[in-house]
Amino acid sequence: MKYSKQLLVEAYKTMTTIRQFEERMIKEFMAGNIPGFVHTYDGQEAVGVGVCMHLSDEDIIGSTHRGHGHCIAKGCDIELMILEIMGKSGGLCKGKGGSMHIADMDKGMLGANAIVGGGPPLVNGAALSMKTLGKPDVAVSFSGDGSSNQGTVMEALNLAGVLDLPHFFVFENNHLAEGTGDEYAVSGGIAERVRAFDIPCDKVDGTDFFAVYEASKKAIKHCRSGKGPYGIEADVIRYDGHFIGDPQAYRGEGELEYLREHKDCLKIFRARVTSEGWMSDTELDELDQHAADAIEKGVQRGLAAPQPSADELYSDVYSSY
Amino acid sequence: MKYSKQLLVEAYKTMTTIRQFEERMIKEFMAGNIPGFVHTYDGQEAVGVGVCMHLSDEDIIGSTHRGHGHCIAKGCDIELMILEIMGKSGGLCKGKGGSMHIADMDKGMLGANAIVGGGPPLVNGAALSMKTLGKPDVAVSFSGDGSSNQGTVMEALNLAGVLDLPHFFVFENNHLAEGTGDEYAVSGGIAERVRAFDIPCDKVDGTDFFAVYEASKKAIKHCRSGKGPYGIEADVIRYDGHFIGDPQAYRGEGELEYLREHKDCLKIFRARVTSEGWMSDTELDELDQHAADAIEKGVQRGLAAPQPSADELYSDVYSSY
Amino acid sequence: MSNAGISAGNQNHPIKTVREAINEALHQEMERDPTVIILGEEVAGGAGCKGSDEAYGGVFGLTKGLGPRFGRGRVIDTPITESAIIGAAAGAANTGLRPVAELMFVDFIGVCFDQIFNQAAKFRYMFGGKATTPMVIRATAGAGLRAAAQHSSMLHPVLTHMPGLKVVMPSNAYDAKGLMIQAIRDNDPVCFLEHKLLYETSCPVPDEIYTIPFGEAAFCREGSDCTIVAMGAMVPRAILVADKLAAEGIHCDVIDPRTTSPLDSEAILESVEVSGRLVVVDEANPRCSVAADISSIVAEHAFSALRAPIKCVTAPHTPVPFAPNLEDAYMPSEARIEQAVRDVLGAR
Amino acid sequence: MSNAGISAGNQNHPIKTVREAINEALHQEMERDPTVIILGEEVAGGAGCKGSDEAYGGVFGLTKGLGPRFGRGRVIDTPITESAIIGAAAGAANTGLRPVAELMFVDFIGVCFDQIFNQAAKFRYMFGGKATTPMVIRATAGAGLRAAAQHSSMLHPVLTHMPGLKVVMPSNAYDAKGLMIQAIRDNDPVCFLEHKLLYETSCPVPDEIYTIPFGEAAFCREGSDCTIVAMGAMVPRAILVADKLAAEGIHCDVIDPRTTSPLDSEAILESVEVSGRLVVVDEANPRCSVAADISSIVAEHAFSALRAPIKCVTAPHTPVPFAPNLEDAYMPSEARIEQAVRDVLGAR
Ligand SMILES: Cc1ncc(C[n+]2csc(CCOP(=O)(O)OP(=O)(O)O)c2C)c(N)n1
Ligand SMILES: Cc1ncc(C[n+]2csc(CCOP(=O)(O)OP(=O)(O)O)c2C)c(N)n1
Ligand SMILES: [Mg+2]
Ligand SMILES: [Mg+2]
Repeated sequence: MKYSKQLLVEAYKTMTTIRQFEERMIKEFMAGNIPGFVHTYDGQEAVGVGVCMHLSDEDIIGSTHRGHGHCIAKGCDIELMILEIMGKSGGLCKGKGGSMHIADMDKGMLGANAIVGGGPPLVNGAALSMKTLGKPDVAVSFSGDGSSNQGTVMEALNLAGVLDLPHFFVFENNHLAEGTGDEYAVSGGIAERVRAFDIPCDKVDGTDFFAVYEASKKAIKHCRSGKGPYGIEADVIRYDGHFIGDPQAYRGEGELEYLREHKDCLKIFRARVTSEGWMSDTELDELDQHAADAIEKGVQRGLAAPQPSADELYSDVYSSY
Repeated sequence: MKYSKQLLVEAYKTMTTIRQFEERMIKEFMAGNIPGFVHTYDGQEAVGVGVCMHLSDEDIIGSTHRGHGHCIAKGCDIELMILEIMGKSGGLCKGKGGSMHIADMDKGMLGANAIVGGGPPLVNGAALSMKTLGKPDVAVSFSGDGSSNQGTVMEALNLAGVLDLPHFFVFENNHLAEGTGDEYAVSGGIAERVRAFDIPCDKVDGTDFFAVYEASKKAIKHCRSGKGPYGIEADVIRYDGHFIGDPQAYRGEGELEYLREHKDCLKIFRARVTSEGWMSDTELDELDQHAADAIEKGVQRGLAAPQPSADELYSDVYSSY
Repeated sequence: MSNAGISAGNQNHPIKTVREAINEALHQEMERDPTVIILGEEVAGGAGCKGSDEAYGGVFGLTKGLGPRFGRGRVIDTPITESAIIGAAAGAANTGLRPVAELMFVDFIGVCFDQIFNQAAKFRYMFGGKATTPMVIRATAGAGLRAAAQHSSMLHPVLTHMPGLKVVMPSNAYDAKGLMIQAIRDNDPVCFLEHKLLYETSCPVPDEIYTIPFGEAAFCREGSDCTIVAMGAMVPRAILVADKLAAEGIHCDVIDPRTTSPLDSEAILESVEVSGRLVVVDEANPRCSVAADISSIVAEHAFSALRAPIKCVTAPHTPVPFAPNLEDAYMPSEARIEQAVRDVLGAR
Repeated sequence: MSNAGISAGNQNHPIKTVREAINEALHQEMERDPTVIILGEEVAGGAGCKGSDEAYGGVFGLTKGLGPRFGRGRVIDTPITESAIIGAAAGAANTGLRPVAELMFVDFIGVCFDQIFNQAAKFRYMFGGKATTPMVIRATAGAGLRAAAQHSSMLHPVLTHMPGLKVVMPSNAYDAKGLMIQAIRDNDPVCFLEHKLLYETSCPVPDEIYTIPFGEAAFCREGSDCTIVAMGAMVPRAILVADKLAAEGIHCDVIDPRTTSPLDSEAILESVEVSGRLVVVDEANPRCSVAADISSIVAEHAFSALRAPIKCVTAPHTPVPFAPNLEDAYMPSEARIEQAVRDVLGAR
């Protein structure tokens, strides 16, 4: 067996937590318990988890509008996440950030980002801190296919290349940016673009946890050893709408069903580990149940939690005038 | 003889005009007759002229902070340019723009641009007009090596690729951006970057008028025929400082002398046409003299011209409040 | 100034929402003028997907139907590339088209601000009047949808500050249509800010084409006791307050400038000359806001008429918080507007 | 408020220019605190060229000598990539460094504005106080060097509008040093605007390290006849006017807020309570300017003390023209300031 049991358990536990977390967020949103705009990460679990399993709290990630999965993979407390997503007191950002602005500095989670392409320049900064302070840590940015067209992302690639920053660029190509396909919007290819900045970049099947895990291992080792940035382009699927409530008319006839049947990273993981005899269905089911229980507990806590106190409006900013 | 006499005369006339124009601007600046910041184009004449000789007034160019050469190559009146650069009444922009903001819509000169990377997104717009209105014209952007690192330029490349715009991207790599070399600042290479957007891009010797002329011919034909954008990266030299007055301490021992001796596009042109027997030194000298006379006349007119009238401060903008 | 405003749509006209009114204006102008084009993310419906290419019409549906009607040559989906979108619009405007660029959320000006304020806005002036840049930048603005700190800003003060830009903030469907048509026909770059909370509000809107000139305020209510100036989504709130106070016998002018640049300062000054009292309601952050701007204009030009301190009712100097209770407290409320009016009425 | 200002450097201290004072502040803070780094275009001197790698120290020479002294690990040359520069500074600030990013000209905010106002400025608030972003953005600002429309803007009103940003505008070398040291030590993002025309102005500046707190105005001149508030390069002009008028027996408070965010509104209000007259001088465009902002604060909070209309002396609502005569007319002149003071003194 190539992978330790501990690793497999950890991987599946985190992936199923993300999946169920997102499914539950959709339910709670539809029930009116979550305000605002929420973008779920379900379908992409293998990427976030395959990357973040190599990281400690000292390593840093920068996320996107679709950030729940990255948070969970990086070790954020799901109850505090739920409080945040519900806009409640005690949330990771005191309820002032919401789904699109979850951050957790203690866990090396530099923040979701509601501006497409906002993250990679900031992650360069985290990598610059590591380099300047002589730390062996790595900084990871997550970007989408749509995001790859934003100038800020391309500038970040170049600067990372120029300064040899320990920045691991993860592009999650789910082939959709809202209702626009990468086939239309990305002239050329993402990995090719990254390489044109003299940054090595591998393409990887983002529905296969093991593929992501191995590619990330290599990339992160490269970054940690002072060789500069590295990239991957993960071919992945979006399991749900762009945002919760999106009718997804841009999906082809039967497309979603096909993807869910054949490209579901959780199913693919389960099939692999059971067929290899590494884990049993019962073990996996148990992990599912544990995750469900934890999420249920978090949701109940979230529903019961009070709103932030009124004076929070004025705190955390120099606000006199 | 491969090139018509008319073409050769036109090419040399324009190149020597640009060279002498810039040398004169340096003199006038030093004499206190030109205010502000001025970036001269001398050394890069073969690029601007090699490109613009393929263009009519209907075609459009977008320039940079280093725009005099592009203006002259595109047919702007040098006297009106001098008035503008001196901030005088009657200048191409009434004296309100100056060296960094010369524009001449009648000549298809969309403007110099004092923001590095500001031009290519705008030139996409000109190309979009051509495409939308069904015109066979081409839009050309000039960018530097430094400019190639700006997100706006990379976004412009992608959008031109996505929309198949008739946009010819000309990168003038003079290996310097102020005092920063492309070797340091451009991770990867410029032509490689352009190609990563699925835009064909040729590298060309920018000190050789004929090389630029041929590469541009091919590129512009491609653009005009509806095949989308094309790029060139021209290897070129900057003959003077970044701006007039720049002490150029970043130049190596004897570097400038070497470049002027061996990489001067005017010398190279002269050597070629005389050795091929296409033109004589006397003919060329005569063209030099014509240019000198025209510039002298322009400078005298500029020196004698009045300032813009005071009410120009408030014109050309909705300014009541 | 004019008396148009909310009541200007004659009751015989069909009721339309702001969304419908803007969509109709776009349809009619594209029909009339072949140089009008639209570009932005999913404005034509989305592209490069396996399903419908008309899934969207802009994410808020404002451009719905235009792609099918006018074709993808004139309704252009783009990648996520705001600098390139605004730049393309500006360059196209310089060369014969009248582009309407959708920025989606005005908060995204951050990634394309140079193309807005340094390029498009300045061409006419810095090129000595020889360039025209007839373009419209449409964007949704404002708080109220729990969209949090990066999707809820107003930012009209920043745009209003910039010479060369015109800034439009319709408060109702009638104005939205007339102002949009005017914006498209205007020869300067126009920022057209659509408040999220107003899209579904409706009023009678003629089917015909009409324009509303820039720099003409609307008097939504009239009264000589106090002048209330409000913009965008603040206008309906100011009207509610005015109506409530009217029942008590306190009568206020409610002035909706409709465009903050150019600003109809005459209308405001004339009103204050009569009322002697001014409350300015602005959803933006307070520092260097349009509220401050209008206040300073009045403090300079109608000073001797003033009988009370000028009150600005604005958001606090904070980003927009996510939690609904905090966001509600962030936005100027009817209660705060009412209190401000009572304060200025009670003052010396 | 304080009495520091132009005269605060004791006459025994060596005379230094604004340029030298800022350079010294950077040297001293980098010496004291190993987490302070500098990044920007040519800040270390330039790179990748055949000649000297110390050709520059920033294009205006403000960071000269820092590269050789602290090494290129801490003084970092970058490509032309302002979004990436500001982003790197912000992300580094979140993770243990105190970066000073040079934006060269403040006009370049257009290509990196998102990283400034939507990212760096908002982290602390939107992350519930759990992120700190101790960074300084240095930029040269203002007209006067014939640098034309895209290199001569002030833009402090736009930055002042933004919650989460602090905005510093030193008017003299003494303040420049103390404010820069304070800016580096501050835990919020600070925009530090250096006026082109002031770099070579000088006054006594102590060799020692000292800080000037934000939000404390300086009284550059004192007098109870009129309050003049001026910022940056307008301060020396206001002082000249005040001194001229003083010779006639007209005595003005000249208040330099030094930071426009936070703003020492108390100092201004207290002065107006005494003088009853206010002239605000702001080189920025007028709409939604700091001049308008200060005017509105006074019109709300010191209204009853006002004995004359408030006058704002600003640039016109136009881009900065290139021609020297037009640019000179664009900037608020001593003559215009003097006229404004005489106007408010002559008013009812
Ligand atoms: C600058 C900016 N432009 C547009 C948007 C609106 N927007 C939010 S998510 C999104 C699509 C992003 O696509 P991609 O990067 O592929 O990420 P995915 O949604 O697929 O995870 C868009 C256009 C935004 N938030 N910021
Ligand atoms: C956005 C922006 N950043 C920085 C500058 C300052 N600047 C003006 S020209 C220049 C160098 C440009 O280099 P390159 O693109 O190679 O053109 P070149 O000067 O060599 O012609 C710089 C950094 C600017 N004008 N705009
Ligand atoms: Mg995607
Ligand atoms: Mg160059």
